[in-house]
Amino acid sequence: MATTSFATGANAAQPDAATQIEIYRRMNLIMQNDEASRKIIRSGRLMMPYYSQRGQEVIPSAISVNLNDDDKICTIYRGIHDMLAKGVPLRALWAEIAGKVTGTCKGKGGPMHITHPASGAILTTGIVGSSMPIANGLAWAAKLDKTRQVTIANFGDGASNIGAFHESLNLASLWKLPVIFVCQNNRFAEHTRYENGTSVDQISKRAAGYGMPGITVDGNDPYEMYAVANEAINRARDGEGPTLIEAMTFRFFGHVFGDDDFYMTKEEKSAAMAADPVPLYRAKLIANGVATEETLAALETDIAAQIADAIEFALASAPPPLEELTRDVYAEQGVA
Amino acid sequence: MATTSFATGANAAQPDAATQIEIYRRMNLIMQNDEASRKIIRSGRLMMPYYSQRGQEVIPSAISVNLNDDDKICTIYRGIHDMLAKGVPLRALWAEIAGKVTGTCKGKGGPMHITHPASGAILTTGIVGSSMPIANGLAWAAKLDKTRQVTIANFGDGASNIGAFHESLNLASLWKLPVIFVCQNNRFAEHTRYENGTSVDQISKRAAGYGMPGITVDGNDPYEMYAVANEAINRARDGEGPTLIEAMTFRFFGHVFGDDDFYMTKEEKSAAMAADPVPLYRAKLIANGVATEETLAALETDIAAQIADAIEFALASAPPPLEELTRDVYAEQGVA
Amino acid sequence: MSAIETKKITIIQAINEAISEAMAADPKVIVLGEDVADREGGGVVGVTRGLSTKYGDERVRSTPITEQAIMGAAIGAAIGGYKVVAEIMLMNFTTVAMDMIVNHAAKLRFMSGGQTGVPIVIRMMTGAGISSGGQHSDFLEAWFAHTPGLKVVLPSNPEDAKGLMLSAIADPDPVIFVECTRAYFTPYETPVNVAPIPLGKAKVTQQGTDVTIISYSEIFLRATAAAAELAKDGISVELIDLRTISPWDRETVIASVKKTGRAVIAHEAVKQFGVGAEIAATLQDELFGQLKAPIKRLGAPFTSVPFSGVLEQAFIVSVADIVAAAKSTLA
Amino acid sequence: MSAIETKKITIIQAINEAISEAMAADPKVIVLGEDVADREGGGVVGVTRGLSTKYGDERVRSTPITEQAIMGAAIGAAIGGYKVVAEIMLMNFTTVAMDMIVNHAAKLRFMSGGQTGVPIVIRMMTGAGISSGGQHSDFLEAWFAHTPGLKVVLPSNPEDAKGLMLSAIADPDPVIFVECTRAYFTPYETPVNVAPIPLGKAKVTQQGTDVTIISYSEIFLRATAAAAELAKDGISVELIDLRTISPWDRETVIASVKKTGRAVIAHEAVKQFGVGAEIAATLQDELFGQLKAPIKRLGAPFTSVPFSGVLEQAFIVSVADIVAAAKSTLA
Ligand SMILES: Cc1ncc(C[n+]2csc(CCOP(=O)(O)OP(=O)(O)O)c2C)c(N)n1
Ligand SMILES: Cc1ncc(C[n+]2csc(CCOP(=O)(O)OP(=O)(O)O)c2C)c(N)n1
Ligand SMILES: [Mg+2]
Ligand SMILES: [Mg+2]
Repeated sequence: MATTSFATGANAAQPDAATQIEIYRRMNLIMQNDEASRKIIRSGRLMMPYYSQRGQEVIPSAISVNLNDDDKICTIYRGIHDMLAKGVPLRALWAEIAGKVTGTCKGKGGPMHITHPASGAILTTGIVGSSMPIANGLAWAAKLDKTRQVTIANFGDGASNIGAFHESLNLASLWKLPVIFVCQNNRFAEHTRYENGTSVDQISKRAAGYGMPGITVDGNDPYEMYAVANEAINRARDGEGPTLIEAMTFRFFGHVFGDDDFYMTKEEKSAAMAADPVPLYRAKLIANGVATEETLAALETDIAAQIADAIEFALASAPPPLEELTRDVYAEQGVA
Repeated sequence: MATTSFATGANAAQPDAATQIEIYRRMNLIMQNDEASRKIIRSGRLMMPYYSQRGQEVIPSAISVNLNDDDKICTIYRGIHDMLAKGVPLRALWAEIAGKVTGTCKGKGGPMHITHPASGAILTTGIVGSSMPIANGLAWAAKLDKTRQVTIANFGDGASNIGAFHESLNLASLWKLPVIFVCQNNRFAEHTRYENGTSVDQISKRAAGYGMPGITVDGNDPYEMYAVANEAINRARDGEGPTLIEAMTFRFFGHVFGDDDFYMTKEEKSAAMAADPVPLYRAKLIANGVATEETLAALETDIAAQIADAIEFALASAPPPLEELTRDVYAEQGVA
Repeated sequence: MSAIETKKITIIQAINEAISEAMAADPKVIVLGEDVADREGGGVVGVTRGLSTKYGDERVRSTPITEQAIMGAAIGAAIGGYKVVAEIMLMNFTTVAMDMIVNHAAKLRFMSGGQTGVPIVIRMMTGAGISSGGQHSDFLEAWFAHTPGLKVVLPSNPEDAKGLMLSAIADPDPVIFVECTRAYFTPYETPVNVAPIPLGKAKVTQQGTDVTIISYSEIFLRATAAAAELAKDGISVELIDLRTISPWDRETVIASVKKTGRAVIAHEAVKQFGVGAEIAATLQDELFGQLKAPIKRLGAPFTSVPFSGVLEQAFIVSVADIVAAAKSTLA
Repeated sequence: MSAIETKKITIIQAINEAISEAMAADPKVIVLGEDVADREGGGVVGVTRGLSTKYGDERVRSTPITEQAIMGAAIGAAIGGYKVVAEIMLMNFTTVAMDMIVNHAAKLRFMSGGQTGVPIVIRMMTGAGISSGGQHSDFLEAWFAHTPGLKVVLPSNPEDAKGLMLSAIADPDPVIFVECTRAYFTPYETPVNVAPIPLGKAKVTQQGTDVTIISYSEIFLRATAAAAELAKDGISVELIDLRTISPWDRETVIASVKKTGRAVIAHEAVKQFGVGAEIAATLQDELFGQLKAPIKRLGAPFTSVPFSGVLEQAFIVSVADIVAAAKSTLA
């Protein structure tokens, strides 16, 4: 099996103006939502383990504009950006995070286990590596159904060292499943630096071991990310099988809320934050004449209002009633 | 991490005459032992699941002449050839296979679970893939102890698709463990052809995904096999880390005794058997003047006698007493 | 009433028929596992033989040796609208797929607030007595019964195997379906048409008054033999085949032991922390003061499955063990 | 008798001290796991903090996210002569390493006829109540207790944690060592010098005559609070902290319940097929006719651990639950 190489330069797919703005909208939504999340935890009004996605906004935003509602995603505890980009509604999302009955999962899943099938957000897992085997299954179903749906399997750089990664890529390649493996490489797994956990300098190099195309891309560049995702998604839709995309990025606020980042240097953190992809992309859109300051500001204000509304909705909602404790264990009620 | 390339041609290590004969002795021992095993099962005198190694004699024979007694091996259900080449004594081996108290494991392990620490044969596992993580641990201990011991992890082509393979190679490479991963690629996993289970045309290509040297070698050619093993073992002894060796071979008698080989063509089976490495190597040794017909015949007769003696010993031995059923569950007796 | 048409089939054939009937009735039923397609022989003992030929290679897929990926593919396809019969060849191999089974298949319905159900059947065989040694013979059903979200089924005969498999495939939740190798090959007279047998319902195969013997899987056949032995001594046994361990049929078991006042529970798994413990603990609570003797549990000794034949036979609960335990409750 | 010198430490510090003392005494004691070395912070909650600095990076190694490889490395190094303390961060993550734990660590001594022992300690934390949701909170000790070859330890306080960890490290066999997150952070007055506490020995922390309450891990603290409540109503409780689940201290438990005639068993794991079942099943057998009430079991309802706070609190056995159960035995 030959490894396909990716289109580059003028041959690479380019998002049109509307799509460029839509990518920004999603990035900004993720950024503002993350800020609101950290703020509310700091304020003590909500208690939860929170895995900030700040710094990783580009990846799901540039991928998801290539997806339809019935395409699927599987993601991880650090996955609220993926959920938002895919269209999970803010009110239900915030209510879930707040543990309320109006949440996507009636408050029973929580921030690590968001599921919202209507927007294709099927799985959020807390077990490293486990998004991939299940993504294969969703892709298998789509293939059997002869739809042109694709599934995105999101995971981190650290997850590329666990067995499930290997088994999933091998099976997906063998069965030519319409799945795209998106490794969001933020260079750390909890407190472990990339090179102390991973024996190869680029995770994308592992694709060759599965006869699968693999590519490392600047995951903070919306144009590159869009082009690579577009190509991989089209290939999957056309029945040509899976792709491994390693999207390079950085997480600004450590592994989990409260993390003091002792395991990284001040310099690398401030360098990464200085290259914050959200304002950079915003400036570029304006400089390139794709959008005006006013358009973007209006869009941002609108997002802020939506988030504020969602938080209010979530806080005002009721917690799940006690009978929810033993409901949904099985399809029928009252078993055991 | 750069992938080391292997010495070839005149630069490759060559076994001296005595070693060439010793490799043959081990090959012949494995072959005769396998024939005796299949014969005794057919006769109904012993009942056991038996995974013939006939056809794979070269691999452990050419590897093990590079090993010392205190080097370790981990192998699998199809591993009696590995055990014999490493020096597990015939009487204890046969007694174990026969479920007798005089066996390597007092008859409690059986043919799938031979252990004989005195000859460095530490583990035989029945769980596909599981020889590798444990081999890493033995290698880690040797590294901590600053001995120059190495550990060989044997496994099949099918096992290269399970998670434990991936996790083990990554860790071994990161920690530069003195372990050699030997994939005995006999082109089938139970009834599944290589290409229906494995997404890459050569398993050795997966080594690059771990920054580890990987090489595919003719596992039926004692000279090639010796040279590659020698180099990988020396590298491991010198603290330069692990190697993945894919040794191409074929199993003549199917997955398990009783297998009717419906899943392979008659042609590929007869072609493989026509290229039987044992008589081919024998002829070469004589043609090259390394050994005479008489020497080899004498050696073969001696082996036959040893095997006959071992079988007799095994059959005459007593089964383990009933109290062995709950002994060795814990170090101290009588727990729970 | 017309006579029921029967034929002699084994558990292997019975499960094969059940899967085949389910596949014929519903195109959404699919099968995967190592060597399950006919190109690879239709399963190592032939349980899925003929299915890929009948229903196509897309619906019956052999996989690499990759249990996590097998379970993941099953879970994902189930969420995607399929009813998946996944084979994990031997029960001990569930140990490389426990995350998928326990953290995902079992929990996804609950964690999603009821949105993503996982209608899969996880088939596996196991059992001592065929010289497979320590890593191929364990009965681990207690693990799965302790896991909310899973159902656990262990048939003892072809008719039950077929009827329970039909229900397991139709079930909206994940079902662990355990097949005992020792019971695979014996043909039994079995109705040609078997209706789905509800999960969670035990079968009282023999009414009795002195002692209730509760068992499942192949050990239930030994319990039946023990009941025959005991009858010779004039002991009247009520015999219960649990069939489903989770949820288990509390009503039937409690009613029976309430009547007899005595009970023996026998299974192949090691006794400590085994299924028998849950049943005994429940009975002593529900029937406090009404029991004529302590509930007796039988299971394997607390040890790994040994290879050597003499030890292996001693490992498995025997007819004599069951007879002795029943008699001890009457002493 | 001179006063015992004490200081206030948490379970985290206690375990840290135990490992440190073992490492100081024996150069063959080594540690591995995700983020366990100081470069990575000495463990996610700091249990191994300072150890790599004190004993070197070779003896305390952070690993990739690779639980099978962690357990394999531990098993192999143990066979190679080391005493290995391996961390599997959270109990639910054992599900990706069950093959190594169950088919290998637990069985290798037996299957090798006693030649290859596996002296390892497998540390892990778990527990509901900190909003971690369905995949990070399970108590799965019953699985391991059902596995011959393993020992299973669950301390409830710093002194026991230290003494049991010292024994676990010294033990020649694999020990599952479960730490409850809720109990981690509370400091207790603890002797400066703690001797190894033998595995398999329960601790009777309070003598009583009316009812025995048996528990372990953080739920034992709730049992203690319940006993205080019950005392107010004049009910005299005998309190047993099991500390080790496998092997569990049958003698101590049976003797106590023989005396009181009543027993409540409480744990965090779901009740069905949990540890309480084994204890209740044993007691009804050993003390048949001597019990004044049925043995009562308390555990979580048969469901996954929910996220939402109200549900999560309802999930965990409460002091009130224990009080009510104890009273029910006296009704
Ligand atoms: C099987 C398993 N092992 C360990 C953990 C604990 N854990 C949670 S997140 C994490 C780091 C993951 O790093 P990476 O894959 O790079 O994703 P990131 O958090 O950087 O997005 C670890 C070790 C887990 N959740 N699952
Ligand atoms: C985890 C696991 N899954 C499945 C099996 C059943 N099984 C035993 S051998 C085998 C085939 C292994 O093939 P390969 O690795 O190529 O080794 P070979 O038998 O050809 O030497 C399978 C699937 C097993 N033992 N362990
Ligand atoms: Mg990361
Ligand atoms: Mg093979």
